[in-house]
Amino acid sequence: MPDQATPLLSVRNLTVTFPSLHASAPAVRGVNFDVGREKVGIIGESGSGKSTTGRALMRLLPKATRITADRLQFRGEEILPLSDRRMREIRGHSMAMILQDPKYSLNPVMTVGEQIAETAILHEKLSRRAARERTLEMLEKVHIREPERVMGLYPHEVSGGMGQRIMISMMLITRPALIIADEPTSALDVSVRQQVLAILDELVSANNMGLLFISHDLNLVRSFCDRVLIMFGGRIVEELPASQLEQASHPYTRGLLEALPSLLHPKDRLAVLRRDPAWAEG
Amino acid sequence: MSMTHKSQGLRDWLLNEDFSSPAQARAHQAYVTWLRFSANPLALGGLVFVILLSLAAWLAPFVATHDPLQQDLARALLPPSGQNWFGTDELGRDVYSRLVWGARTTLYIAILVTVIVGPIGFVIGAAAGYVGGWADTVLMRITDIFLAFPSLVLALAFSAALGPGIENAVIAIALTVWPPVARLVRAETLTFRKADFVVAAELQGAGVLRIMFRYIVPLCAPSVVIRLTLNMASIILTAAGLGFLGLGAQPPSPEWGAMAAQGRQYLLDAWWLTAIPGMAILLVSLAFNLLGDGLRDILDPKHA
Amino acid sequence: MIAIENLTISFGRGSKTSHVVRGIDMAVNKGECFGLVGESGCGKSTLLGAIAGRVKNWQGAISIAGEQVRPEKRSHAQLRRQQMVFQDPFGSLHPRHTIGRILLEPLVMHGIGDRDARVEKALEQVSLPTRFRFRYPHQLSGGQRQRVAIARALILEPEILLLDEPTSALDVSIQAEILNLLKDLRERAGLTYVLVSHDMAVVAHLCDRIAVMKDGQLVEISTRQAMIDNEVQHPYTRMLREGSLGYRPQGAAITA
Amino acid sequence: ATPPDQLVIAINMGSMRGLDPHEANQIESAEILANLYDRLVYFEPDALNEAKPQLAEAWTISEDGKTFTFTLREGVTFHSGNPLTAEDAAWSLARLVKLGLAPAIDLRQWGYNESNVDTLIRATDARTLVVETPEPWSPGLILGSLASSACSIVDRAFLADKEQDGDLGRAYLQASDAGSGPFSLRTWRANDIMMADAFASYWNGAPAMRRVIMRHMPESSVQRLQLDTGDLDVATRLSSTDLDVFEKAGTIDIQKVQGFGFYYVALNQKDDILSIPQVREAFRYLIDYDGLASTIMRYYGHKSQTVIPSGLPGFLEDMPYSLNIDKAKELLAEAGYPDGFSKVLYIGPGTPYFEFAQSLQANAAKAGITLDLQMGDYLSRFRERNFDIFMGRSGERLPDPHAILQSYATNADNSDGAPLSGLLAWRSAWDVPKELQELVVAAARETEPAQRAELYAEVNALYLKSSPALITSFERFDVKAVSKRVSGYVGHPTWLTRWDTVSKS
Amino acid sequence: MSSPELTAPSRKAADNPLPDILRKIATSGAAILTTLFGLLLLTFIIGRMIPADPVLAILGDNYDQAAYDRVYSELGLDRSVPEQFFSYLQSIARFDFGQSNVTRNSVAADLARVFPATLELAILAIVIGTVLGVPLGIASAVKRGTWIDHLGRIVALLGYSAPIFWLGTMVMLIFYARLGWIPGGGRIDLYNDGLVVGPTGMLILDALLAGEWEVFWSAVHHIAAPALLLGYAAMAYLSRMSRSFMLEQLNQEYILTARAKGLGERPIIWKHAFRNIRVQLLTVITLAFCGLLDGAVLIETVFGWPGLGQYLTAALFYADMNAILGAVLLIGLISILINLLTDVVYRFVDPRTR
Ligand SMILES: Nc1ncnc2c1ncn2[C@@H]1O[C@H](COP(=O)(O)OP(=O)(O)OP(=O)(O)O)[C@@H](O)[C@H]1O
Ligand SMILES: Nc1ncnc2c1ncn2[C@@H]1O[C@H](COP(=O)(O)OP(=O)(O)OP(=O)(O)O)[C@@H](O)[C@H]1O
Ligand SMILES: [Mg+2]
Ligand SMILES: [Mg+2]
Repeated sequence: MPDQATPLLSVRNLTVTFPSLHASAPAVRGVNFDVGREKVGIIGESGSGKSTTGRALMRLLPKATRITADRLQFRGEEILPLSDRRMREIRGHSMAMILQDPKYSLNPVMTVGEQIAETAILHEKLSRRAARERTLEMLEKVHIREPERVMGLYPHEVSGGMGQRIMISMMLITRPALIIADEPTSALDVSVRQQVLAILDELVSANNMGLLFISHDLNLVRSFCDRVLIMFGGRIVEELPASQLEQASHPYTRGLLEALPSLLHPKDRLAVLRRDPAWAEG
Repeated sequence: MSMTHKSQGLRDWLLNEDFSSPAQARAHQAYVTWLRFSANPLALGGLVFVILLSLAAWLAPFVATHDPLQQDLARALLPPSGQNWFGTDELGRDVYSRLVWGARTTLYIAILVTVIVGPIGFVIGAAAGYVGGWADTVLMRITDIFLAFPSLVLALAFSAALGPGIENAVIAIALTVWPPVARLVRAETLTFRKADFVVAAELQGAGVLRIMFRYIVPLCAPSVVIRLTLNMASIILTAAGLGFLGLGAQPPSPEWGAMAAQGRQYLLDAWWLTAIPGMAILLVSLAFNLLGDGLRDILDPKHA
Repeated sequence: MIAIENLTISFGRGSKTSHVVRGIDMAVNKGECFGLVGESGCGKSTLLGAIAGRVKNWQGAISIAGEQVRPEKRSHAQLRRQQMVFQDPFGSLHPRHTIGRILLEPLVMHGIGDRDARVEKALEQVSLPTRFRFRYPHQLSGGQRQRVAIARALILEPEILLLDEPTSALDVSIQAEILNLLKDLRERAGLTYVLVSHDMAVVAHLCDRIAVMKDGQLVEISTRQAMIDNEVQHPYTRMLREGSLGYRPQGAAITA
Repeated sequence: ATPPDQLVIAINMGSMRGLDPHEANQIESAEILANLYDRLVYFEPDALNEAKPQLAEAWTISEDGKTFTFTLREGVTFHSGNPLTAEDAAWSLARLVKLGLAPAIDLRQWGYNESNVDTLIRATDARTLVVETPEPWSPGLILGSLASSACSIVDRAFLADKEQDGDLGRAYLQASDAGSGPFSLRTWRANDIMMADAFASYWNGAPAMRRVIMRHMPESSVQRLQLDTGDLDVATRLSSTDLDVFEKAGTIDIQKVQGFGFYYVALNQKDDILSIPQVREAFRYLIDYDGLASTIMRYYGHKSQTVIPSGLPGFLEDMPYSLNIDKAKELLAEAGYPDGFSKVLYIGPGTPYFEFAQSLQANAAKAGITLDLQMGDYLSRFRERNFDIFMGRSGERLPDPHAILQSYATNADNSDGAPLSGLLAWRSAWDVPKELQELVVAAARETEPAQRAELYAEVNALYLKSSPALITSFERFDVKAVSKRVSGYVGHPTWLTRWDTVSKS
Repeated sequence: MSSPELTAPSRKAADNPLPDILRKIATSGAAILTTLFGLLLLTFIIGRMIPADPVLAILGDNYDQAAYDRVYSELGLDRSVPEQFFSYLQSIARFDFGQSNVTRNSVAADLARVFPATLELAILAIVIGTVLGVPLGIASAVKRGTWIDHLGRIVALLGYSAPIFWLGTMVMLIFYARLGWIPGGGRIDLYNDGLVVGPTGMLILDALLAGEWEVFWSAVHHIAAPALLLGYAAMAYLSRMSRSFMLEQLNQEYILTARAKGLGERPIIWKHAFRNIRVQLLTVITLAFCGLLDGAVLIETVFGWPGLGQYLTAALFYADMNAILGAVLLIGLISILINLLTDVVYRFVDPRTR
């Protein structure tokens, strides 16, 4: 593993504010973290700013959004001052993103093959034929049988699990250094979820990529990721190695853990989280 | 000081979401809607224009400077002046006053058509959408037949069949306006028909009428209101078109389309006879369009 | 309390007929909480719909509280006996009715008097402040809405509550509150539950007996303890169980 | 600008219905037919009581006035190249009678019908046509009828090929011609355009205009602009204001062509109120004769309150009525309606009816009468006597006082089913005083011109005094605005304006 | 344990494809037939309701009773109403719309003559409207809230609100009467009339085919103003619709995906979003085209355009029953036909409906 010292991504004091009629609190406030060639999970309740953080890294938020950071470096390069053009070169090429629901995140009127190849053509200036080859290759890598046939299908003709694999192949075809996956499996069934995660896991480690895995499923993050960031109210309240999640010290994290019904360790009553406004300030 | 204090209190009462009575809940809804609406200057402009026009129509006897029917052949075709603000027509009548009284005709047609079409479209659309099956097929076939004609052509054919006159024009226009409304209501009904809250009510024992009128109608209402407002503009244009072709209001009652048509004969010497009523039609129709767009922005966020 | 025999539900006609539920037999005892798990599209909601009276095109026999029900039409008394809570708290409340109105409606439909008191009591039951009566659903959080939906079901004093994934749209912390509430209510009012969920842990938390459904059929009816102890029979049940425990990094599943 | 050898005329073709001379009954068609076809005789526009030879070189009239013997011109050919013979003439007139369509009235009114026409109108040789009348009539009436567009002579041999299902070539003639006139039809598209080319072998020499084009141009302002820019030679539908502009500028010749009829207001005598003589009289005081004459009616009419147009025997200049609201109120009070009443006034569409009616409406309102104006095609109501008040104008193809008087002042049977719906008096349900009716018939049978003129003067005076149900206010004029480059285009009172006399500079 | 890899509903249902297709054709055929029948019934009723006497329209005023009776029975008015309707249906089935009282031609021939004029105008207008309106709407959506958006919306709103007959009249007043830039109505200069009698009846096309340049330019000169005005109306509608369609698409998740791939604005708009609104656009273009027939009725009157609209108004005016029925029916048929056509085109453009 080369270059563990300088992380792939380094974020300091990231703050994101959406324009609004009322003067509102920022959606993400002073967030600090690093991502290396590892799997980092972000968990937190709905609205805690997980997706916003992920999108801010790729500068995919609406134009009027205000993003500030003391540092927002990707492979040593400051992201925020980059020109749009340069940013587009990075997106999809060295930093990619997988979205939640393949039903909505794939273009319904383009064939699957066309959509995957598009990325390759765009960033690697491949010919159509070469892009096609790469697409087939990629589809095989995500364990799709009959890739030839699947390439010609439209998104509504494939199942959710397959759609998510297509999404993965579309984003990984250029072998990016960092992938941001925003709840990539929460629209999927349990059985399919396992497969998709396995594929993602396999590709990430095979290509030595970094993965930022956004989810609200504690069990999943705990078992899938190396490290976990816990967000609350736009802040990262705690950061832990995944294996030590049980030993979390922050009351919010603890609350989440205790609120979770568990199959193996049944509780008569679930603990209810008592929110403390001070957590968001800290 | 106490005034502002009081109004401050009212504002708080209106904005406070912790309601203590249904009246406050409704007042709050209305006030918030108004706040959003008034943030849109164009829509506000449309509303103000429509209100002014309605006032002018209502107070026509006071707003007009002349009797709209008073002829004076010696003073025919005079250009706009201090005495006749918009000039006089071929019979020496005051164009400004005819315009003011004509607002009544225009609004009368637009409102009457809307009042006829709203409930009809509602009942037919909601019945087709909610009851479904056989009723849906029959009702939608009928709607299709009417929709197969461009609306002016159909209105033209009907008002020719019924004979000229405002009431007949109203009927003819109404016949062309209801199908899209019914379609809209049907489409909306279909989206709500399977909604969980409707199913919940069904499972608790609500009857068809109850579901239609207490559950579905209030939800279709905003888009129907928007549609009807925007329709006002097209009704006014259709009515003017009929008037223009001589099928709308009959003389001497002032109707803008007919005024513009009649004025066309004197176009070269008296442009104001055509230009001014036409401009009036444009402005009213514009105002209703702006108003409708504004309402859509606030009532129907999915179409923003 | 609920007895189902050879229930088959199909949609469509002619060549397009699809049998969504096929020959299900099951029985739910009084006061029991019966869980139903299975993958998306396996027919859980449809089965629940048939019990509730929402789905009408079924064959077989359903009896509720010892009374045989017919597919097409149910009497008010039959409808009142079981109530349903839906998955999506945003779609199950009428957006233009106040909370008070939402709770009042069932009372009006059934001609029940003493309405104000009942509404207040229902709100109290689900631990919502009574002043919420005048609010609209959009002014409530997801968890609060789900409470209102439960209150709406409870206001008719049913014997059975049919819960279709009542917490899957909610955050973990809110889910805990709702699950606690459901548990309390059952104990207090002696209700019978049928709970549908994706999440094995949720089902196991509430239910005594758990039925596993696949492609419209019951593959296994098991108990909570069996689930915990991994004493389930069917491989499909086992897979569901493991899925709910988190990610297992073995390459095995990939080639499936 | 229009080429020097083409004449471009703007008309409103809206009411035209095909070009069969024995079927078409509209003023616009008549002008076209006048040029596509010839007739036995014609009248100069300014000499309406003297028939001139056209296809007939000469004629004699028997002592009893019942038999006319025409000698046809030699060497006349149809556009098809067929020679024109007396047989063609006899067949054409018989065709008119036998088709029995609207213009057939021109012969049928003198007693012709399907069964007698073949014996009464006959060719005795190729150049001799004998026309006998069933009853004695003033010869002027017969010659006048023979000059109308309805009595055009058509090409029998040519049409024989075009006949379908025994229709005597009617279907074919709707949009084609079979005449011998100075122009032959080139293109005819309803409500769009008519083009006619000069007939090189016309018996009277080829016309100067190589082509005549008539365009459908219903709008006054469009006609005016085109006339102004020289894209048009003759405009026929100009409004008073547009005419006014031209007259003031003096750049265009304005012809006011006498129209052989009147603007009238018909009061339905089946109505209890309108049948009171004082009420009828009151209406005569509600018309603003002078105001209208100087504005709206300035070009469309000449003030006239009698029933014989100027230039015809019996014309009177008496004009005792003028706008007088007080007088009208007095009369209404006398009639028992001091507070007025309300009636529906039906009018045809367009100028000047529209403005005229609104003026009447306004004056009536001052006298307490509410008139509800209905504008549109209400002729059928009028013909069915199903109206209150109807305003219209009349015009005749026959340049004789009788044509007008028969309609305005005879009503042999005032019952509802009587077959007299062509008569304005019957339509108004006006039981015309016996004395007046008898005088009209006597005048028509009178063969001595001077005596006829005297009788007509008497009729006219009597009509004026009779508080008629048909109130005349203006004698009809049709206005043509003619470019100064055009000469020889002379509007004809019975619509037979010819183009072969036209030349351009 | 097989995972539900491929749920392709369209394929699954295709076990038994032929009867399905037949049934689909049969149902839509039946729907069209009932609509058609309704259309015929409606037009027939309208025709019989018209309160003017068609006999008088033919005869003019001066005639006798015998002439009236003859024409009355020629028009078939002496038969009972159901009988009349039945014979009406029969003749329609033979494409025989009867004879026009006004033109004394067969209505079918008249329609064949006037319709190409309207079609020419409408096609040109819809092309103008689409070419200007769709990009304008899309620009408005993409640049939402900027001055381009405001300008686009105002231009569209004005086109939406202005009475087209009035705009036409004002254009005539200014550009013809005052400035003399455009001709004073009609399809062509008088002296070019009849030089080209082409296969399509659309003068511009016919002149091009015949290589008659003078005629071509004259025709273009004449059609410019009415086509631009109608095109403006269509543009207003289309830009408004394209804007809202585009806005809807731009809020979709897949746009975010495309951005995340690194695509630039242009391909995102044209390759991704636009492809998704094609079907909707097609629908509204169809609607706009049908709406243009409305506008044509008015604009033809103003510009003296000898097309279907003018034919219809003249027919209404003179109670020309057969012509009214024919023209209204033709318009109805065109609308049905166009809708059918778009339905078919859908299936090619949108994979989801295939
Ligand atoms: N485009 C936007 N404009 C305004 N506010 C936004 C926008 N996107 C997100 N927000 C707000 O920012 C906050 C954080 O949203 P975000 O989507 O990042 O939450 P999340 O943690 O991803 O939640 P979830 O688990 O529901 O996806 C929320 O309060 C949300 O309302
Ligand atoms: N009204 C209907 N018509 C036709 N098919 C239907 C209908 N309702 C449901 N289905 C089909 O029945 C099957 C089962 O649906 P159901 O909603 O019961 O599944 P579920 O187990 O509740 O799934 P989920 O977990 O996604 O809610 C699905 O394949 C669905 O497509
Ligand atoms: Mg999110
Ligand atoms: Mg379900």
